[in-house]
Amino acid sequence: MTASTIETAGHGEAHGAEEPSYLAAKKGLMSWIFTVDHKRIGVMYLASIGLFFLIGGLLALGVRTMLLNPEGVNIFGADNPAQYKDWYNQVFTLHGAIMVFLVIVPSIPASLGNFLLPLQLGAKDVAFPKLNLASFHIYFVGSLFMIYAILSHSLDTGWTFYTPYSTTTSTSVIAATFGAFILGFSSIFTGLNFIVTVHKMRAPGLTWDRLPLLIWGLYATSVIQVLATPVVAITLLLLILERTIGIGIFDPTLGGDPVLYQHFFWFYSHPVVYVMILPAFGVISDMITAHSRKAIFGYKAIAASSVAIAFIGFLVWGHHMFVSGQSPIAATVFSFLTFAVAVPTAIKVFSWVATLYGGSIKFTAPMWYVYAFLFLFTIGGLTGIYLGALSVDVHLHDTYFVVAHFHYVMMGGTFFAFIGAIHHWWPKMFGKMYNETLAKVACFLSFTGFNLTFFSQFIMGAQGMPRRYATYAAEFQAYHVASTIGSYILAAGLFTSLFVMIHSLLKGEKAPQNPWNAVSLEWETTSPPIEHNFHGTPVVTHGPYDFPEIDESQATGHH
Amino acid sequence: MMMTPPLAAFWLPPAASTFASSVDNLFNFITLLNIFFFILIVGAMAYFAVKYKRRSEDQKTSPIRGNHAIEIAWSAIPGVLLLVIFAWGFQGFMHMSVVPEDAEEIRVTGQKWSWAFTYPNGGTSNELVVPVGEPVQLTMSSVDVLHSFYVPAFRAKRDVLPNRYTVLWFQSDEPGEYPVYCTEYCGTSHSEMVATVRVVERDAYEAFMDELGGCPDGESLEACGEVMYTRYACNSCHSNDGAGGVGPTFAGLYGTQRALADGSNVLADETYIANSIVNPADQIAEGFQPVMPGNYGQQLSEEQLNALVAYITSLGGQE
Amino acid sequence: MADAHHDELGAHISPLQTYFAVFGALLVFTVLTYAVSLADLGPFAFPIAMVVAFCKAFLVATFFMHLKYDERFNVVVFVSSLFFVSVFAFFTIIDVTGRGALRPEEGYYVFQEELDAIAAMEAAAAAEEATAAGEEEAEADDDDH
Amino acid sequence: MGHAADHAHSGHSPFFQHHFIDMRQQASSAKLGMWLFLAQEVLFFSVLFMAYFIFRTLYPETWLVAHYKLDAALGGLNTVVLLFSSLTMALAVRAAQVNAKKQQVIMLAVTIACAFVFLVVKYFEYMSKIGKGLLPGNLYSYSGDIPGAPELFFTVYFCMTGLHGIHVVAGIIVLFWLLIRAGKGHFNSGYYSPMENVGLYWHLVDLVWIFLFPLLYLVK
Repeated sequence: MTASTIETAGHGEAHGAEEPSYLAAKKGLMSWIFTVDHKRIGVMYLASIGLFFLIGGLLALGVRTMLLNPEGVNIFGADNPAQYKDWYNQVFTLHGAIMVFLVIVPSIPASLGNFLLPLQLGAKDVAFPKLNLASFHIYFVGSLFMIYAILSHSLDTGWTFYTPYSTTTSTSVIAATFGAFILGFSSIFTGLNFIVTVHKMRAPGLTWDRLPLLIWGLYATSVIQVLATPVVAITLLLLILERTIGIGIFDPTLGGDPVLYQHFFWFYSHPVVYVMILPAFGVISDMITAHSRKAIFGYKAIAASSVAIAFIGFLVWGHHMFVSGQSPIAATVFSFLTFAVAVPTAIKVFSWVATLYGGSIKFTAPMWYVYAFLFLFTIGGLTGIYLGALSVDVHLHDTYFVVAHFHYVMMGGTFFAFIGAIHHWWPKMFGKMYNETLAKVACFLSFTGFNLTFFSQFIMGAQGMPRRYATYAAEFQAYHVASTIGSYILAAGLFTSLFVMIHSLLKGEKAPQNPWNAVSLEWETTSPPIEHNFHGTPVVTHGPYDFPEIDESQATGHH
Repeated sequence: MMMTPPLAAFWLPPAASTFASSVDNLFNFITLLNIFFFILIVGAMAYFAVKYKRRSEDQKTSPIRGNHAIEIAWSAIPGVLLLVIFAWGFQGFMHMSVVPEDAEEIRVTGQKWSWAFTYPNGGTSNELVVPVGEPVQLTMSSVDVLHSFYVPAFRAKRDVLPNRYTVLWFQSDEPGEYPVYCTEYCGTSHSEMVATVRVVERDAYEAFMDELGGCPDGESLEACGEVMYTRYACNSCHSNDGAGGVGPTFAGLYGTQRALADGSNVLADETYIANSIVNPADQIAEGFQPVMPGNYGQQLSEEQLNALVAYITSLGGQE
Repeated sequence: MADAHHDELGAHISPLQTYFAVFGALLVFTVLTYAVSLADLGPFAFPIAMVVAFCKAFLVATFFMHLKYDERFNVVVFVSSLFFVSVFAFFTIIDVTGRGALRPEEGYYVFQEELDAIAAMEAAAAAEEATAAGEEEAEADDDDH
Repeated sequence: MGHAADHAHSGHSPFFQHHFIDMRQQASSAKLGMWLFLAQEVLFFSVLFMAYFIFRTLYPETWLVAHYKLDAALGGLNTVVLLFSSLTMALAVRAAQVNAKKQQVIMLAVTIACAFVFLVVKYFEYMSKIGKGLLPGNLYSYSGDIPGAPELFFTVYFCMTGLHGIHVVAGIIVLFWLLIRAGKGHFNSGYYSPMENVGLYWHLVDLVWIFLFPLLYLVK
């Protein structure tokens, strides 16, 4: 490729071509379970996250199906209405807890982040490979606790574990919260590893303004993981102590304060929303440029806005508590700061759209997902404005409007970006191409189903349908039916995606080194990469989006 | 009052409180802005998709990497609009938060899974009746876990906390009946922790209050008990027809031997029934959880308690 | 690379005197904290104790933890952790202390214990007033004589 | 940057990890990692400090009365012990920097000894509290009269000192590991990252105590 200005320096070129890929370098189950190779760890995360997404998704279909009727549909064969409602509460709680703690928080950073971060930095591995493996093992142990909680007495608190309900219910709150506590450390160590790697392991010439925007997204994410996660870890520990020996911090009868739990919880759980979305912003930036052959519009603004979002994201947690009895002064400050975080988010969306201007857009499957992401995330972001406005939030809080909003952001935003990114980097990860047509069909089905599922929830939410309801007033049934039908279409789309992936692994054509002609470092090694990523140390001489098609002769000399 | 604009009529339930119009207007303003920005963004995406679709593999692309003027504009303009929305929302919120001095105060008690409303004269009901055109202050607390009191038609919502009072006020100028929901997840029958708020003329409100003090004159004790059975939401956990629920059914209860959770047996006579209402944790029936609130002793007058016992007794058993 | 003041990795080697001097200062501060707690300083006791604790923390971080000679970014990491703690504290405390702001006399935020404490205090004050009034009366009586 | 020169240089240490360029990069990465871990620890402890301040604000009279139940003399003794262990820890790192092997071992041993003294003192304090029923939350059974919410004071006391104590125990474990490695002569002027980073951890444990002591034992 003419534009490849990445040189390899140092040793290793002599035995280059024949070196086996990371997938083939070692054999056997143990070579995976105890690997310190960031690529293998990334793949193991991808598989685990996929598995838990399947479980969480099936639970979501359960929730939707149970809500087809105002009195509920008894799909699990409950003996009486009370049991039916208990089961509904458990199903939606497990859907939420699994999706948040086991799927979305680790999704992009732990799987694609682990795989791509050292490659994009031109490093041989992350700074602490053993710690990286430990993170995965900790994730595994944490997920075992979660599964134990599900299988023993289930869980019915909602994923937020609000006190005092969580300290009095008879379900397995201790196992579940201890699982979440453990998972927190997996998240902290991954974040710590990434920060050190970005600071210390960049290839020569890879200056801060030449980092791919995925790296910026992962970096901002990592800062949040390191600084916010410990707060929820200790909070959940206090919750466990509250349940076991009754320490009283959240117990009103001992003079404690249940609302304090909400502060401690949301100090983590709001920033963690940005842990979920910032890496998605990163992959979108990388994908939209590669498939439109354009340099990103406003690199500095996008990079800076990631860091700004991470920072301001710490200051807005109280917007989850506008009606919780929080003081009006605090509510006002939090509302103001919430709008402050909207500005950098808007900058990003505008910049992505502007990037398309004057490009050469090829509608590959990843680009379909980018378009779906932009459409859905725009809706998700814009509907957030209602919820930031104090008086309107009072009406919408804890209704289906909120449910729809965060699904548009988390599922429509993060997950569509994630699936798109899996397609984009699939050839690099596994050295196989996939069926482009089928991938687009899957994207279309998911997109359509998604909108049907969640847009109807906006309407019923604004009409006053509260969330977490096992039964509901008959006037909302039409919306629920539409939403449920949408969820089936969405599921069909996602299963098609799964089929595309499995088909590619089994029957896919061999992928070239650089199928998209992208110019960031991960495409400068073989597909799949060799065990040590590069032959020698790459040297970077240009930015991550300097595509050969860019017509520099048109440049007017200033931006 | 302002007319409900068509946009709000699609999105929002009918408005029936004085501050609803402020919420609805802001809702509409945001909706219009959102439609504008959504069309702008998605329109540009669609336009670029057609205009800049790749036609040849070596197609040249624009070298534009940014434009300070545009970037400043698209940070500043949304920034200013967001400030306006913030100020508007703040103003509405302050209106909701500051209770007028002369508000009629009604105590609200949330419990799993019913609402109890205590009126200024001491009468308690699980129906909320308020006078039209007057500010009403709800002083709320919970006897167990968190609940949240929500009236969609009033655009009013506030969490109800144990051991602390939270306050919510509203004024409705539209007589009618509106649903009340619990919107803070509180366990098994969270979705059935609903009530009705009835906005009536002052006279009807006072008549309703007077009636609450005890059993209406001329009604039999059993009939009064049946009223209490629904008024205090006993029916949300205990059926009167033998159906299962959170608590034991009342049908066929009287006069039977009850197996208790501690393994002993007890005869379900009047004393047992009355004691189980006032001190529910004393004698837990086998197979049930001790979840019934223990404050009915304070809520029910002696006459009402007797009526309830008479009603449960009338529901059967061997005698 | 290694000289008298730097090791092979280029890190600064502090002289022994520095460590002993810092330890001495820490001991002095500890005694000071203790002394302050014995003296009756009223509302100043708490801020002074905190200032002393921060001085001690500063000494440990700067010299024992080598932040003085360390890469700047490590300082940034540590300071930012303290910054985020203060953000956390600030917002939570404005909420906890501000919940009764609108109409405190109606008790937005009342624990039974607090009510009892207030009632007890009021009763004590009333009793004191009664005795004081009684004494005054007695005094007035004395004057009359 | 002189990669080639550094690369050759790094060949000296058997503890060089090959995904780094040289020992300096390896050491500075490890140290940044440790500082991030400490930042995490600060946030971890912050929740308990928050609980302390909030309940102190809500129940000032409880805090005033209840803190007299703690033994300020023992707390003061532990403060001096921990400060001294911080000094010896810092000296152990310095000993590695100047290639003084024997000194490393001695200083680490003294540090560990101090940590044990701290725990023994803590044990006697805890035993005296438990004996009187000055316990957290529902376990509280003290017969004397403390106004407000004494359960919460002792919840905060036990949670804070307990979490700190767990950190001391963890510190002892890694210090023993260091002691063994120092005995084998692993650490020298060109490689002492584990020593330095455990040192940073140990100083943070000391830092937390510097705040716990006045807040719990002395403050009015």
